[in-house]
Amino acid sequence: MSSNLGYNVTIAPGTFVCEERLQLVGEISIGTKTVLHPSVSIIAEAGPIYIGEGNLIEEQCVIANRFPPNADKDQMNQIVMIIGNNNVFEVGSHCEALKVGDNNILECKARVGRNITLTNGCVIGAKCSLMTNEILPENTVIYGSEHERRIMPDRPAFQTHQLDFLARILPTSHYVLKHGTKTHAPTSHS
Amino acid sequence: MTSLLKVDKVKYQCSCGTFKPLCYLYFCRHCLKVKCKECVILEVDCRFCPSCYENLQPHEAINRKNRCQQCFNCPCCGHTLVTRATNTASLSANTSATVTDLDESSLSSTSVMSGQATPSKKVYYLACGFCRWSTRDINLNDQLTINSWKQQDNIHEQRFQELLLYYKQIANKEKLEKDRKKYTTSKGGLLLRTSSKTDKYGLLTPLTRRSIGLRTTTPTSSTTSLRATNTAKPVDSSTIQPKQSTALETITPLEDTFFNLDLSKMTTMKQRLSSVEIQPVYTDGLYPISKHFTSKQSKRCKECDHNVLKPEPSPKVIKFKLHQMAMFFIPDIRIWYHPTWDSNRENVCVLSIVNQSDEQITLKLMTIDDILKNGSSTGIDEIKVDEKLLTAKLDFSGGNDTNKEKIVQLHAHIDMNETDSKYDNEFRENDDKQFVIWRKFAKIAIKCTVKPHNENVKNIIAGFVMEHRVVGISSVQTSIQPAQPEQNSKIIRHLVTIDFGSIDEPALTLHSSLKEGL
Amino acid sequence: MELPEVFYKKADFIETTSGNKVCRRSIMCGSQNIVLQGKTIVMADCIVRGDLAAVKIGKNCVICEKCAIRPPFKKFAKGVAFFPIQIGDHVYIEDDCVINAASIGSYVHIGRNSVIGRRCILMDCCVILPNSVIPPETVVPSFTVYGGSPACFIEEFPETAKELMIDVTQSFYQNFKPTV
Amino acid sequence: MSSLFDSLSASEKTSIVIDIGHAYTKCGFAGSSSPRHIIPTSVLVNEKEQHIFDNQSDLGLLREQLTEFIRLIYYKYIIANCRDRRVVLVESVITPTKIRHLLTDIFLKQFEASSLAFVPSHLAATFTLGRVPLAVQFDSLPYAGKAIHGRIQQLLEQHASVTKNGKKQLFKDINLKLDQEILEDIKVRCCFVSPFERAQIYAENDLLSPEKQRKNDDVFKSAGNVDYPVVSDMIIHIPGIVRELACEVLFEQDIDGKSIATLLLDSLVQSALDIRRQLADNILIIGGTAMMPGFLHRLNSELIHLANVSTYNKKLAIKTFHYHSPPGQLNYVTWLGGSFFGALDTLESQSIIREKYLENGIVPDWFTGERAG
Repeated sequence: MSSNLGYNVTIAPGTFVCEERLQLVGEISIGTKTVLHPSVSIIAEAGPIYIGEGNLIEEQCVIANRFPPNADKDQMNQIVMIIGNNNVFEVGSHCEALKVGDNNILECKARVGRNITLTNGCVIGAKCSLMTNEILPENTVIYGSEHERRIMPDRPAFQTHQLDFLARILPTSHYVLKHGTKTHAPTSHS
Repeated sequence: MTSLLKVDKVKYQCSCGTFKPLCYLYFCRHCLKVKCKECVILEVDCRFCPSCYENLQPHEAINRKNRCQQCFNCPCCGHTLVTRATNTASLSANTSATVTDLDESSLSSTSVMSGQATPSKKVYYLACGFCRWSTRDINLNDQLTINSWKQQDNIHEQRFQELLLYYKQIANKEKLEKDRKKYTTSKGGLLLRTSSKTDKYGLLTPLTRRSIGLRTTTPTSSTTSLRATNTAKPVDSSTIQPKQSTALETITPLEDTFFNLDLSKMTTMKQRLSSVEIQPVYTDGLYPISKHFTSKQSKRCKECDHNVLKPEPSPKVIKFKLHQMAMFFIPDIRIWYHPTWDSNRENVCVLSIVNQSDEQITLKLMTIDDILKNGSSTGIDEIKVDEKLLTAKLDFSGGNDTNKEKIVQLHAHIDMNETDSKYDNEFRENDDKQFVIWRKFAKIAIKCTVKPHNENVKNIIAGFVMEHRVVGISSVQTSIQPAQPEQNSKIIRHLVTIDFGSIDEPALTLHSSLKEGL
Repeated sequence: MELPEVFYKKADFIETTSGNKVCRRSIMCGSQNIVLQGKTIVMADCIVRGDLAAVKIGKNCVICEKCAIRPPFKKFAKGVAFFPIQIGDHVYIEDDCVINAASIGSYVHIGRNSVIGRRCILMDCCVILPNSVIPPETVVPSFTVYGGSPACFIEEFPETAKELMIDVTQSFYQNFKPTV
Repeated sequence: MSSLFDSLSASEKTSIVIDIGHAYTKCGFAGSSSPRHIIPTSVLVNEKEQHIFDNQSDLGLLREQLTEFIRLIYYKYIIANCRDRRVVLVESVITPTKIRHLLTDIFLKQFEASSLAFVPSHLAATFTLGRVPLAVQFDSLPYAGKAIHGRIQQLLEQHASVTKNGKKQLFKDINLKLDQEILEDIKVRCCFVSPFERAQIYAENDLLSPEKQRKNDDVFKSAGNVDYPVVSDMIIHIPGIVRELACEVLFEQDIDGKSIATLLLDSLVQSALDIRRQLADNILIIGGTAMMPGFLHRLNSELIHLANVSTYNKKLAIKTFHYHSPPGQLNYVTWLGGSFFGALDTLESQSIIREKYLENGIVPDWFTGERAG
């Protein structure tokens, strides 16, 4: 199996990407005012991943654009994964959804499959996993061991304060990737 | 932590006959017996809110129906609700116009920060950090003070009290009557009395009337949809008769909403039952639920009524005034090694024995066969062995018939860092090296053999008996007979069963420290 | 059952003078803000975010692989702040946990793959079952076992919790040996 | 007045009232207007919830689980010391004697209650009416809930489809057996009792067959479908017909021609002529199943229908029925009766006293008339 481990990432100004334990694969673009904590994996395997503005991506998160199961990888057209603005991916969350709108929150260890479309203002609770094939209505909350659902009257609050704070503090103690485009040639391994 | 040590593998027999892991057992120093939670009676020592840890006097807590006035549970998911503060722009517009959300606990600091006399006013609402429900979801107005949320009233309360008063009067009357006619009253049944004289609740009045040929007057207006059917008058007219329940003919039909319902607006059974009196059907009927208290209990031996456990009355403290756990009196046995099982052979296993007590213990280990053969010695409580429980035979001397009773000495439990090996060497010299294969401080490793009873055994459970002396507290004044210090000590025996698990289980890896001994 | 021996490669771990053993493959951000009080083991792929706020971990703790210990943030009227984490002595945290608590008492056992929400308070001698979610700002009382999502009271824990937990953490430390 | 009773109930020795039901248990203090808690009758066994009465054959196990359950009631739910406290147990008259004996033993020996009184549930319920209790009273059967669960599963297999892992399949194709918990949730949140007229149309046209159902949609507006998500990867599409017809099991006549409505009428027929009118005017329906939306309305229509057209026409001259509404939710009415009973001074004389029980070990049955204690 030939896996391409190289990457080509475009980082907008005002974005902070911690370098420590960062794993990037494929073509990735990250919008402005987004913060990536250490130990994040962004894997654009089946096509490019576009991440919007003001997102907060915490430790051990995996954002992956995977091949659909049983698909012929060479025959396939590229699939684009788009993540909107002001989303929060908490520690250990795992997102494969191809369309993520704005202002969603994936709580700790939440998992979202690739057939899900997150609209806006949705909250996937801690340790909830969503593998169905559906478009979640706006402001849906999923919580608990039985994955109960409810609709909130409002969207969750913005995380701008936290992003500002992190933008101040992260560069002082971490190596942060500078804005611009970086490419890393695929490494051939035996 | 019980899962880490797999404490339920080794069980001790309680004085009531059941088998429990040692860490769950108590030890009564008056009866000198092991007690399990079935053999002790619980007493509530203090009641407190598990969220804010407010500690209340018993009568106060009962008055508040064991519920906290400050903390609330989410009616949606059951999690604790958090008070959030928000600023409203002006006094006139006291709702909406939210500027920022901030947390309740940050109030003190923010009030300092926003001290520059802004015309804004703080209001509070409750929100759930888990399912994100909030009091705003049900359009409750934000409150001006923290925790001024009212409990919902039971609409039936008044009716209930009316009825209760009525019944109390009848009951009183019956009591008086009974006292008066004590010598003549025939002994009736539980509830259904056979004579109309004692039928104070009027349960049988119509029936008895019928039996003596009286017809009760039936109301004539059967066409009215709402009417009060009155039948027999109460036995005594001096009692206050509450308004009788009225029977309705017209019943509200099914609401049309059910034909096209929105699943997310229907409450679940759990949500309904958490508010017993209201039991809302739709989610907009949900209301914050006062947090229920939890309690700390002291435990008392049922046999002699002495406490075996008494916690400190403060909810936050984990210390105990009295802490007589069996672990502090009886050595703790654990499985340390077992090989891949062979049902036809004696399998060599290693057990560890730890002394957690403050005193040195001399331990005598006996096989089940010894006990069955020799019976019990005088002065020792007999042990009943149910052989059906065991599927394997445990032996200490590898099948050699010599010297089946094994005696070992164990150090008192001291902090591991404070001991030096001098003590160990002393005891090590007396050890049967074939039996005690390792020794360190209050812990030893012993070798034993386990042979399943037959080839069909699936789950290997073996057992043995250990015997040692315990010192108790005598209820008799010891100062009168100071010459007999032995008086309040006793030799006790324990039946211990060890569940080695399935016969297919792979061998445990042998610790490096044990390798020499085996 | 006695705990099994666990062997590690000597090169993988740093042992401090107070007996802490920290894996080189763990991420200790802002290490000047992290205090380990001795005989504490931190295993591979753990993330401890000392750069956000101070993290203080007591004696004889065990933090297994892939755990994230992360000071919780709190929103104020004018911005956010991260709050320090306090972890007591003899605390055993199994694999894959996310710890956002404000404080964890002593003699606490957290089962694998659990999430401890923001600003939770775990009192002394409590147990969190594996795969639990403790929602933000929960208080878990002493001598209780909590589990599920959202975690709720499951059962009471025996009064020997303290002694069992000391035993577990101490013997884990003794059985955590470098390969020869 | 309320404060007076609050202070009364604040006494340490207030008796406790427990109604151990098959599915749910109600518990609280005597003299209060609602139970403190309604909890599932289950205990945790190896971290899994286990219904206590699911396995009645093993008396030892039952005893162990009941003891644990009652301990939870005392110390977790109502926080009360068990020793020397009076206990009122509301029990159904069909409770097996062995369970009654077991409960007596547990309460009086294990928990050292000072006395224990059994109150038959049907009598307890009439206490709440505050009137001379001449009433037909109907508890919506302990097994009605289970029957509906069974029907839901069956109907889902016939009509529902499922989307799993993004693929739409028929419910029966994936051979899915739902848990009792999920079935109960579907029952509680989705199902309703269809009005009599609609049920008649369904019954006449045998709309259960899919072809007719489709044809029918043009003339007859069926209930809306509901998408029911199950855990993480599955959505059950519950057709309106399932939601509507699940509760029909309560009104269909079984092999013996019995349904809830016929049972009620039969009891009227069997009673003496002169009190029938009164009985029909004082019907009290209790129990959790009676809380199903539309249940009472449907039952009333059924009764009127049966009384007018069928075989009952000749036997029974009654054409209208009247129903009571008790001061509380229908699922804890019997508990309320126990609450009255436990608050009275006469309680002791009607209880089994601990000392007496330890002496002679007799548990009197309510109908034998043996004197308690």
